[in-house]
Amino acid sequence: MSGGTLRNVLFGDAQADRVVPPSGFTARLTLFASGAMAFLAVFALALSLASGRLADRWASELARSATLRITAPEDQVAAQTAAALTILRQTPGVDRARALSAGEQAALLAPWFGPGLDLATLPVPQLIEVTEDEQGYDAAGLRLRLSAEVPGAVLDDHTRWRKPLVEAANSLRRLGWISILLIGGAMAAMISLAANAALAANAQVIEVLRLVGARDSYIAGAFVRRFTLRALIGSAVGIALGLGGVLLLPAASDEGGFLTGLGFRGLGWLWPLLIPLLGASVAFAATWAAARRRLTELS
Amino acid sequence: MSGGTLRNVLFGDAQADRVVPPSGFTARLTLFASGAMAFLAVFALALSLASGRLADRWASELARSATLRITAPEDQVAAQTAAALTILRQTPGVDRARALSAGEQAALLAPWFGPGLDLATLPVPQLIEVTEDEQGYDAAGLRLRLSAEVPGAVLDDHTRWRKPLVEAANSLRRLGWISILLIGGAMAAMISLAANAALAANAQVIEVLRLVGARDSYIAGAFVRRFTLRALIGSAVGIALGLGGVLLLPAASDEGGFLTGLGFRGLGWLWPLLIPLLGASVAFAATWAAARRRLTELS
Amino acid sequence: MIELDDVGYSYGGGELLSNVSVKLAPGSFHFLTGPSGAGKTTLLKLCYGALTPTSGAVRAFDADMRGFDRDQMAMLRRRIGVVHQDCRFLDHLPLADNIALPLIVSGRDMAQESANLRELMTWVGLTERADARPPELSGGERQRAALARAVILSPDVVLADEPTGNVDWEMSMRLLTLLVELNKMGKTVLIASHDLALIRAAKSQVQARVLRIANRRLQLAGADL
Amino acid sequence: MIELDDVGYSYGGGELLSNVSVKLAPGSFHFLTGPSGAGKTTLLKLCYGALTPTSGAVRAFDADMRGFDRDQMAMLRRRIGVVHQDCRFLDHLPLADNIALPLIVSGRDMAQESANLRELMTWVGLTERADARPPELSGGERQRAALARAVILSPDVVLADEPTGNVDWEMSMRLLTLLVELNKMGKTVLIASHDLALIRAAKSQVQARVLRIANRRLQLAGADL
Ligand SMILES: Nc1ncnc2c1ncn2[C@@H]1O[C@H](COP(=O)(O)OP(=O)(O)OP(=O)(O)O)[C@@H](O)[C@H]1O
Ligand SMILES: Nc1ncnc2c1ncn2[C@@H]1O[C@H](COP(=O)(O)OP(=O)(O)OP(=O)(O)O)[C@@H](O)[C@H]1O
Ligand SMILES: [Mg+2]
Ligand SMILES: [Mg+2]
Repeated sequence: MSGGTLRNVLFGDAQADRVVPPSGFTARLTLFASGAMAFLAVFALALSLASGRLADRWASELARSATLRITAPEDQVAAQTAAALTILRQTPGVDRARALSAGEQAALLAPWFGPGLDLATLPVPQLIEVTEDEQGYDAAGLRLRLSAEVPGAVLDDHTRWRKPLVEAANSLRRLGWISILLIGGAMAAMISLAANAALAANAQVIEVLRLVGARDSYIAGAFVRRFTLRALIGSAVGIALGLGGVLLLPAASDEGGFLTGLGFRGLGWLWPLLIPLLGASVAFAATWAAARRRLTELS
Repeated sequence: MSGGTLRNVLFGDAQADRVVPPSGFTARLTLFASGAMAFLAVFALALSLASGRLADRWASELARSATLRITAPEDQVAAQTAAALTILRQTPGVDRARALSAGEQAALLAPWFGPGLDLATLPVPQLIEVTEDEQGYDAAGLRLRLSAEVPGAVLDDHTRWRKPLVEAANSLRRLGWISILLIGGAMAAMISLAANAALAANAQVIEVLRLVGARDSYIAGAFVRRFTLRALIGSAVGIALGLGGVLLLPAASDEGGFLTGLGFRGLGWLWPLLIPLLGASVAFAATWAAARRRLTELS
Repeated sequence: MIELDDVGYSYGGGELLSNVSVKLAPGSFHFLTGPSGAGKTTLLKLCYGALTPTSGAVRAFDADMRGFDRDQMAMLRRRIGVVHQDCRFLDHLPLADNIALPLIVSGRDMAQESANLRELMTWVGLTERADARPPELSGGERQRAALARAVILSPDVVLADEPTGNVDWEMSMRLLTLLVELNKMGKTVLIASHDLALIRAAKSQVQARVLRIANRRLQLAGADL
Repeated sequence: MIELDDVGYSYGGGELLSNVSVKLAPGSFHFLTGPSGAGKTTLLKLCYGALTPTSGAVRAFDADMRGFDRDQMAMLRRRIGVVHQDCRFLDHLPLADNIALPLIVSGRDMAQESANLRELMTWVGLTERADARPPELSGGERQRAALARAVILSPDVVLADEPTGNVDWEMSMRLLTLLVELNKMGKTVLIASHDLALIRAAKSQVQARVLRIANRRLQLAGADL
């Protein structure tokens, strides 16, 4: 099975494929294994793409949004808020700065003070939502300027809060990619197993073919083409089912977070189409290696 | 293969097992499939037990702990707190009632007001942590009495807060059990496949055995015993590896939540030991069904 | 012992055997001849129940085989020793175990039977090959082993399909002698063979009837055989 | 064509063949005899490279087989037609395709060869069974098919191992005639057989040498054969 015979292996004649018996069991095993693996791979892919998106969104929100808290004697709050807003609007890198309304603040604090909270009775600090633009602002410079001009202002950049969430999303994404690797490995193992079983079961067929003068590349090619085709068909069916399953999942909702946000977006839909190609390549390599070993053993 | 021959199938003589050839491929497939399935089952089991624990803990905390919030003019807070504590201690069903210290309150509010919060400058409500006993208290009656005697008190029973978490934990637990069912089904499918492959590959062996006067129960028994034993060994190895893997996971930390709390506690360690027994039973049933069908077909 | 009553058989196409009636009486010795593809092997398979006639009835030991369930069929096979034309063995067991296979599956005490086994293996000249796996045997060795396996349970009936196709003349005579000895002990023997020299040699040792399949019918061969 | 030069062979135990030297000249006709288990099949396997001698050298078409890689071996097999003692086929293909298998694997144009195939199948009497799968064939039918498959590529050498063990005398003669015709066309023929009647009949048709394996050596048989 020298390199020059690769073409022979890939594109043998139609006759050649008939000489290998249609082995029911290994065919089913290969179709089933590649189908199941492709199915799982779609979900793993969806998981890692979705958690990747989540991680990216959170990471960018985390970097791009902050809160300014103004704690001051009641009569100075309005003035300091106005001053802070002015400063923020002058700061390069700040996209938007907005003082939260009393209602918004009440909603945020309701968990602590109960729904019947009257903000007027409490010296609650005023919150200002700051949104960065692409470039981002210089947090240290901003803090310095604020401390000089708005003594009651504290800049809170949320980092402490969201970092663990971003980390969790990133580790989910890693989990997704690792699963895809494991799935690919398991598929290669199953197809090797099936190809070896087919070759072992057909020891007599191989003997007959050699007796009548068949080359090794001819024999190997018949097996390789068959298993590659099966893996291709099996994983195509698997991704079709997998994509169907992903479509049936509840649509991503804003609160949903991890579990409901699964699914593909835009060009992401092209990713799963790579799976059958990968599956077929895996089958090709696994079967060729198995045939090569087996044919050398039998000689 | 009548019912009376079941004993024969289960406990054939040692000689009988030699008549079936040691089929390398189906043996590997069975060992591998039952090992892999048992391995996965350990994790699924750990997941559902852990999320079950989490759900239970949260559900019981949710039901059994509440917060009393006392919002009152600064000079009345201490008196109303004392009054509320007295009432709570008299309420049947309340196990413990404890006013949070200023430090604890400051810690809880830090997210909102920043770490440098001086509670003294804020008319922050006083929080009282209420823990129910087994029987539980009558929330409506308590509210009534409080509204009469402690006008500033609001009873917050946390339900709104933790319910979605408990639901998430419960759905993880369900996911765990569904995975175990799926894993069992996949294992049964793989072993059926392997048993059928072995029976098909040994059509000639079956023919020879029948020619020399072997009964069907003798032939079926040889296959069934072999596959059952393989599934038992395979899944024993699988759970050993799986338990090793669970032990290697980072220990449950208090903040950890879902991902790190995996693992077995106390009697929970006995659960995985059921897996090989289940695996062997599945293999027994699958192989017997396959042998029965095949032997009828061949006659 | 075994009786075919107006039996017809077809593999699906045209009829291969029609109106075949024959009675293998206890202690009788029969040969079965006919051209290649005439249906000799088919007739033998009908006799031991591997095939079910498309018409007519087969009786073994006075019981109609059509009503047999699988366990009764297994018991029948222990009373009929069969030599297949293409001798099949369990390739993973050594030759000695293959020859002893009927003893193993019927649960006999192997220790008691070992002298018997050894004697039989000596007679067919396979003592030296006792530990070889069947695929390592030569064609003639396989045929001798198949005959040994067929007779080890000392069955009431021996059906042998072309048992000497691959052995030389001297060995053919040895195998024939084995079958003749069994026949003298009262066993019923039926040998399918196209080897006329073998049949002639047998007729000098034992009173044998020769059946011939021709044109789908079973006939008694003439005095020329 | 094929030349064994001081060849010895052992399957691992004692030596089965020692100091065997023989030259199958182009156009020669040989028989090979010897008792069952003597090593006839082994010698044939050495001739077509299925076994490698433990000592000595085998040359085919003037090339030493020891240096052959797998592709050269495949090319050699197309020039040597072999009839195995236990005829093996591809059980999933119909008989006609099995007989045509050497044409298929060497990539011949089947349309051109179909007349050739049909004529050969008629000669061995298998036209009616063309669509049957090999397991549905009778013992004799398999042997005839194996011979047909061995000669369809019109190879330079035909090695036949016990090609008439399961067929009646008339068919043996037909098969022998086929081989004699090939030999008259200049092909080299070697037949392993224990059937002395066949050998005698052949000697009347063609000038054949008879080789005998006895005591691990190859001898030329005496005038009695
Ligand atoms: N399973 C089968 N399906 C279809 N046809 C079959 C089957 N088995 C045998 N035949 C056909 O039935 C005919 C008789 O076969 P059988 O084996 O009984 O012949 P035979 O007399 O034993 O021949 P031989 O001397 O060659 O062994 C043959 O033509 C054969 O091809
Ligand atoms: N693969 C093998 N391994 C070990 N021993 C073998 C193997 N093949 C054959 N033998 C032994 O070598 C000896 C010669 O075998 P071979 O098949 O060459 O004999 P033969 O002359 O063809 O006999 P027959 O006429 O019975 O076919 C026999 O005793 C056989 O058991
Ligand atoms: Mg026959
Ligand atoms: Mg031989």
